[in-house]
Amino acid sequence: MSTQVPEQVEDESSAESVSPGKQKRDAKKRERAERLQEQREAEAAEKARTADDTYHLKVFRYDPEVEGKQEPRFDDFYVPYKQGMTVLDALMWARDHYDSSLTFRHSCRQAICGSDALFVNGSQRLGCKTQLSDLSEPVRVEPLPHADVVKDLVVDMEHFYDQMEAVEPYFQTNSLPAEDEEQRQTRENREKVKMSTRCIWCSACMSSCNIAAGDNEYLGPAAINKAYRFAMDEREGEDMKQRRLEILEQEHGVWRCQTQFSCTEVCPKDIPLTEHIQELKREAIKNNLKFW
Amino acid sequence: MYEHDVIVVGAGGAGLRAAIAAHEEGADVAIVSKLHPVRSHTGAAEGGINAALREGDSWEDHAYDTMKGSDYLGDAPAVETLCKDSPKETIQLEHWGMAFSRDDDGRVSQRPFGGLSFPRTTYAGAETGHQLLHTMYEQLVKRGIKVYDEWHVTRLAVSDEDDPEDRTCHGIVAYDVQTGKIEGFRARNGVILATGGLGQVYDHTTNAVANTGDGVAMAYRAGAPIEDMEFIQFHPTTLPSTGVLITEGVRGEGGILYNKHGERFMFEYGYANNLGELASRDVVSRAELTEVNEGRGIEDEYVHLDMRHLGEERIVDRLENIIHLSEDFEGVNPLEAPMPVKPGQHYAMGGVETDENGETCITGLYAAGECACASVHGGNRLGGNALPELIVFGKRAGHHAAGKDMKDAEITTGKVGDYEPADVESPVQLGEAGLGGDAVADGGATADLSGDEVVQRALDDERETIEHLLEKEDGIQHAEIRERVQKSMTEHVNVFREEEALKDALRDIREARELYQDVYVADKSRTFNTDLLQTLETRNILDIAESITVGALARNEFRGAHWRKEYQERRDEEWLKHTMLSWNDGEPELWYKPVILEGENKTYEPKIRSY
Amino acid sequence: MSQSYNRGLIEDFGRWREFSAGMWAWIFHKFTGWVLVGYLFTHIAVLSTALSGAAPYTNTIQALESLLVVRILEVGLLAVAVFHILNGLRLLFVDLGVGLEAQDKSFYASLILTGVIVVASVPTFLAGVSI
Amino acid sequence: MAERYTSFEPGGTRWLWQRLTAAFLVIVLAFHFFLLHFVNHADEVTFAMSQARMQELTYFSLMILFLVTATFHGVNGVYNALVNQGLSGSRKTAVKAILGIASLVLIVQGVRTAIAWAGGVPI
Ligand SMILES: Cc1cc2nc3c(=O)[nH]c(=O)nc-3n(C[C@H](O)[C@H](O)[C@H](O)COP(=O)(O)OP(=O)(O)OC[C@H]3O[C@@H](n4cnc5c(N)ncnc54)[C@H](O)[C@@H]3O)c2cc1C
Ligand code: HEM
Ligand code: SF4
Ligand code: F3S
Ligand code: FES
Repeated sequence: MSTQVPEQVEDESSAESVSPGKQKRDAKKRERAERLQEQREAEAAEKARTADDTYHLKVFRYDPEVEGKQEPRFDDFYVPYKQGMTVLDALMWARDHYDSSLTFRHSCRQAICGSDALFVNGSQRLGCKTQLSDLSEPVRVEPLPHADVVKDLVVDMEHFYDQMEAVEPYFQTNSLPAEDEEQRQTRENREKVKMSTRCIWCSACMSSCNIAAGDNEYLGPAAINKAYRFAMDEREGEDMKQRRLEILEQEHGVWRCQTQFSCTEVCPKDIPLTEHIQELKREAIKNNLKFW
Repeated sequence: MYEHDVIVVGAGGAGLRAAIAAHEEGADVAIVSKLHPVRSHTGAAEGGINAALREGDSWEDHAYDTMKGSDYLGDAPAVETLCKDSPKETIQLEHWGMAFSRDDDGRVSQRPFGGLSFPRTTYAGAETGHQLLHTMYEQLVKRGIKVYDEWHVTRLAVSDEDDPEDRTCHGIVAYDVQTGKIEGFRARNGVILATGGLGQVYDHTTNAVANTGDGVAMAYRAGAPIEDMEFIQFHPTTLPSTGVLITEGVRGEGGILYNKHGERFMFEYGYANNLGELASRDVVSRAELTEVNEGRGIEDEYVHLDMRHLGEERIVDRLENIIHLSEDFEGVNPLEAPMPVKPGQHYAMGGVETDENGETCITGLYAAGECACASVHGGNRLGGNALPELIVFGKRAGHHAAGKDMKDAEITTGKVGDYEPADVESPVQLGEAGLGGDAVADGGATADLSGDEVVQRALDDERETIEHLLEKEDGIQHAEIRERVQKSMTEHVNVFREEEALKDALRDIREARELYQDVYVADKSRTFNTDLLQTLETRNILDIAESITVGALARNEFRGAHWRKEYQERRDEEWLKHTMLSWNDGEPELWYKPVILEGENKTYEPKIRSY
Repeated sequence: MSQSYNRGLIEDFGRWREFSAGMWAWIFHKFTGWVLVGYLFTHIAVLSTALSGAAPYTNTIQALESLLVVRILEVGLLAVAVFHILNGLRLLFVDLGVGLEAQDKSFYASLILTGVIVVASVPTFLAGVSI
Repeated sequence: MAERYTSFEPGGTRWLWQRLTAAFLVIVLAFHFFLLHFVNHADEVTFAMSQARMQELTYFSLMILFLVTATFHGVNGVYNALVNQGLSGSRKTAVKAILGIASLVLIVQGVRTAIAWAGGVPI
């Protein structure tokens, strides 16, 4: 298989200083283990070769510590296709059968944890929510653009988290009822904020936005959407909305958005981000007009 | 070494609630989690939170339903605590801004759920868990609670007195995923485990890839007994390629299950002549598997769930998200074709033994959430009862660990009182193969070491283990071992359990344990080495798989989710007791402790579980 | 923190092949906007020949207008202006929150309409030019 | 946690004016184009014709307003674009000054031309 770097040939491990009996046992065990491993790789290759349908993946590789990976490159993987297979499934298969060092974040496999936003065939998508059959080959998988790559498909999310947390992303109200009684909210109001509460912090939107790429301090669509979620919640009250608009109006806030819509297009949760940002711009204007 | 009063391991619903509670009590608390909090699997919960909020409902009714659902294996003090505290905790979430669905009068919505005598499942659309998780993370941000995010906890730092009841937990050891640094964390007051589910023991599960039962395995190896591990809930309708859950709602609305020949097997083969597709989860799961085993499954793997006859309008109106799930994760449009479904592991009723304050028998060690067993779910968890467990017991554990004065627990932990030693007939040796005593520092009493020294010692040991794994140049890779165990568990310890198959599973696990002696990590990088982390997780999977199988082999009755071919009925005279397993320096030891059926005002008399 | 690999500036605009409608609209709107300001300055400069009297003005204008290049440039200017106006209208609607779902279609419509208007105006714009 | 943004600078005012001028420009620009390219063909433009138009007060003031709005809209647009690309600090101040002066020169020059045409401010 052409999945490994050619120069990655392992040295024989040096013999350790242990009892001969143990050495023998160890050797036997190792032999068995190696046999299994080889068998497994051969089986994988065989499976890929004989499968009715295989998918060709080109995956971005980089590791700051491993020679041969310090200079980023693309590796090819051939993965046998099964009905319903997603990009994430294919990556996992490649990792488990060809190269265990292939690294990517993933957890829920059902588009709710937001770990596996990747750049697949030129757009930001969740690996687990993208069917291979919807893609043209070879499937190019890269880490999210506009973020530092830590290793392979893993990017540094710190900056995204900072932006998310910069908008005071927590409910603040000053009219709480008794401990055992809920605050009322109309259906309409809950409906209004509903979409905005669906964000899974995957950062696909941020990665797709040219403005965010150019201006590191721009809050970005996800953080603005987070603020929208609270600003529009009637339970928070007027003074709090005022405060939220002030946060959003600062230099790197809503005015930076140039309505490029790419955030809305890539959002796996179908949140109408541009619409929310635009609505906040209008709210801010209205708010300022009051003082004139 | 990092130092805090309280350290919470895991940042799902239980971990977040515990951290907030400890913070409320003024403790210096930190969360250590292998995933960023919002990535936790609590986010996947759809259905809702059971809470008796309304006139006409009461916590007593909720407790009754829960006891009945548990097939009388729940401990009444824990069940009653859950049901009493749940309304207040649910309202607390509302006060933190959680976006619950609303009724016309502006109150939070509730809906009916399986096994409940009152529609008390409080929900936020089909994404209750997501809303809950995010709301609590927001509160964490508000309070500025420190999160060590993407730190993988690998070991508990526990002193090593002979009896686990005498031991103390002083902290943890964790591996920084980004940099490969291994560090000790000293917890002055306590460590709270909230590591969630263990679905990865099976190859087909609704659980996340990160749900590898780490907390249960770590506590187990540190000496804390684990309880009722054989009780695993399987969900009958999950998508075959990913395990994504297709809600019961589809069948509720009238969806029909078909086999390969297009027969409506629930009726045709008499699995449930009255309720058909709407029979309880375990009945439907067993029916589906019987179909597949008898050659009537499609591609020998799954059956079809068809809802096309409901008409597009109704489907879009009530089950819209199912269309997306099926299309995105299975590539099947349910408006045009039936959805393939099969049973999948869903929830672990068992876990680390705790009392109703979340404390284990080891001083300073707590557990809450799915990794704990208080026990509120007994033999079978009711839908909508896991989320309240997170907030109720998460909070209690947090308070207790932070030193708040709490009522003494009624549930006992550890081998005290009238426990019953037992044996299980295993065809192979159980427990660790070769590696030897591990959780507790090797060779000698740490009993008189200071807390710092215990942590330091655990840290040194862990460094050695990890160095060893990374230095090793060849051997077998963990994925192979993991796959074998997962396959064996799915084949042998699934919804059907029979003696020989269970023994086969034990043999397979033993073999896997031996292979694990030779495991090596091919990726030598210190940066984001998921190969290494998964290798560590696989070890936990081995211990957990064994504990599930041992429990299943021992319990020769049919109770809740646990079905035995040889004994297809509940046997109350003998089995009103919890299966307990202690690690005992690498050698599992089985024992039982009685169930507590006496509640505050009444005793829950076992009745036939029928709906 | 560990080392990390920054893919640098190529990232920012090197992915133009993968740009979506909204991004192209943004780029075109920028470009046309800048051309228009540029023109505004030149335009005033040319017009201010009027400050030196009627004759120089008429001469300059007519000399310029008789050149084919100038006429072609004018057609270009028309294209630029028409697109900027149409897309500007699109943006105004977007700002008002109207028709957001059709934002890509309205961009394509702006492009097509620009093309049509420009082609239709060519005869008028080239009328009477001496080659 | 990231530092909280506190510098409250309402960017909304200029944003709003950019939209308002745009809306105004749509109309005037259409009129302008129509008049000078379709009603009167470009090659027929003469000083006299312009003079005739400019002597109308309405036309004159409309053109001045046109000039001012277009200048604001264009220059503000350029400034925004630069700021969005990360222009900041003293360079931002410098650019602001240069653009301001350029606009002023443009407007002054434009007004002078118009007055020259009309032969004084029409009353
Ligand atoms: C698809 C699905 C639907 C469900 N629907 C419902 C429902 O409707 N109602 C209901 O009541 N229940 C439901 N449940 C059950 C419920 O969601 C779970 O039991 C519950 O969310 C578990 O929460 P937790 O906090 O215990 O664990 P999790 O949310 O799984 O969190 C575990 C945390 O521990 C961390 N962790 C794990 N191991 C380590 C380690 N070694 N080191 C450091 N950190 C670690 C992880 O990073 C994570 O943050 C559902 C479950 C699933 C899978
Ligand atoms: C005639 C109708 C016009 C309309 C409807 C219009 C509309 C707009 C709008 C809405 C913007 C803001 C874009 C944004 O910030 O996202 C804009 C930007 C701009 N406009 Fe116009 N405009 C018109 C005419 C003009 C004219 C005559 C000029 C030249 C002087 C001009 C020059 C600019 C410039 C330079 C920008 C900034 C472009 C950038 O973002 O780099 N516009 N226009
Ligand atoms: S808004 Fe959408 S794309 Fe952006 S982080 Fe949230 S879910 Fe992801
Ligand atoms: S892509 Fe960027 S420019 Fe605005 S509409 Fe989205 S934030
Ligand atoms: S794996 Fe969780 S979002 Fe894809």
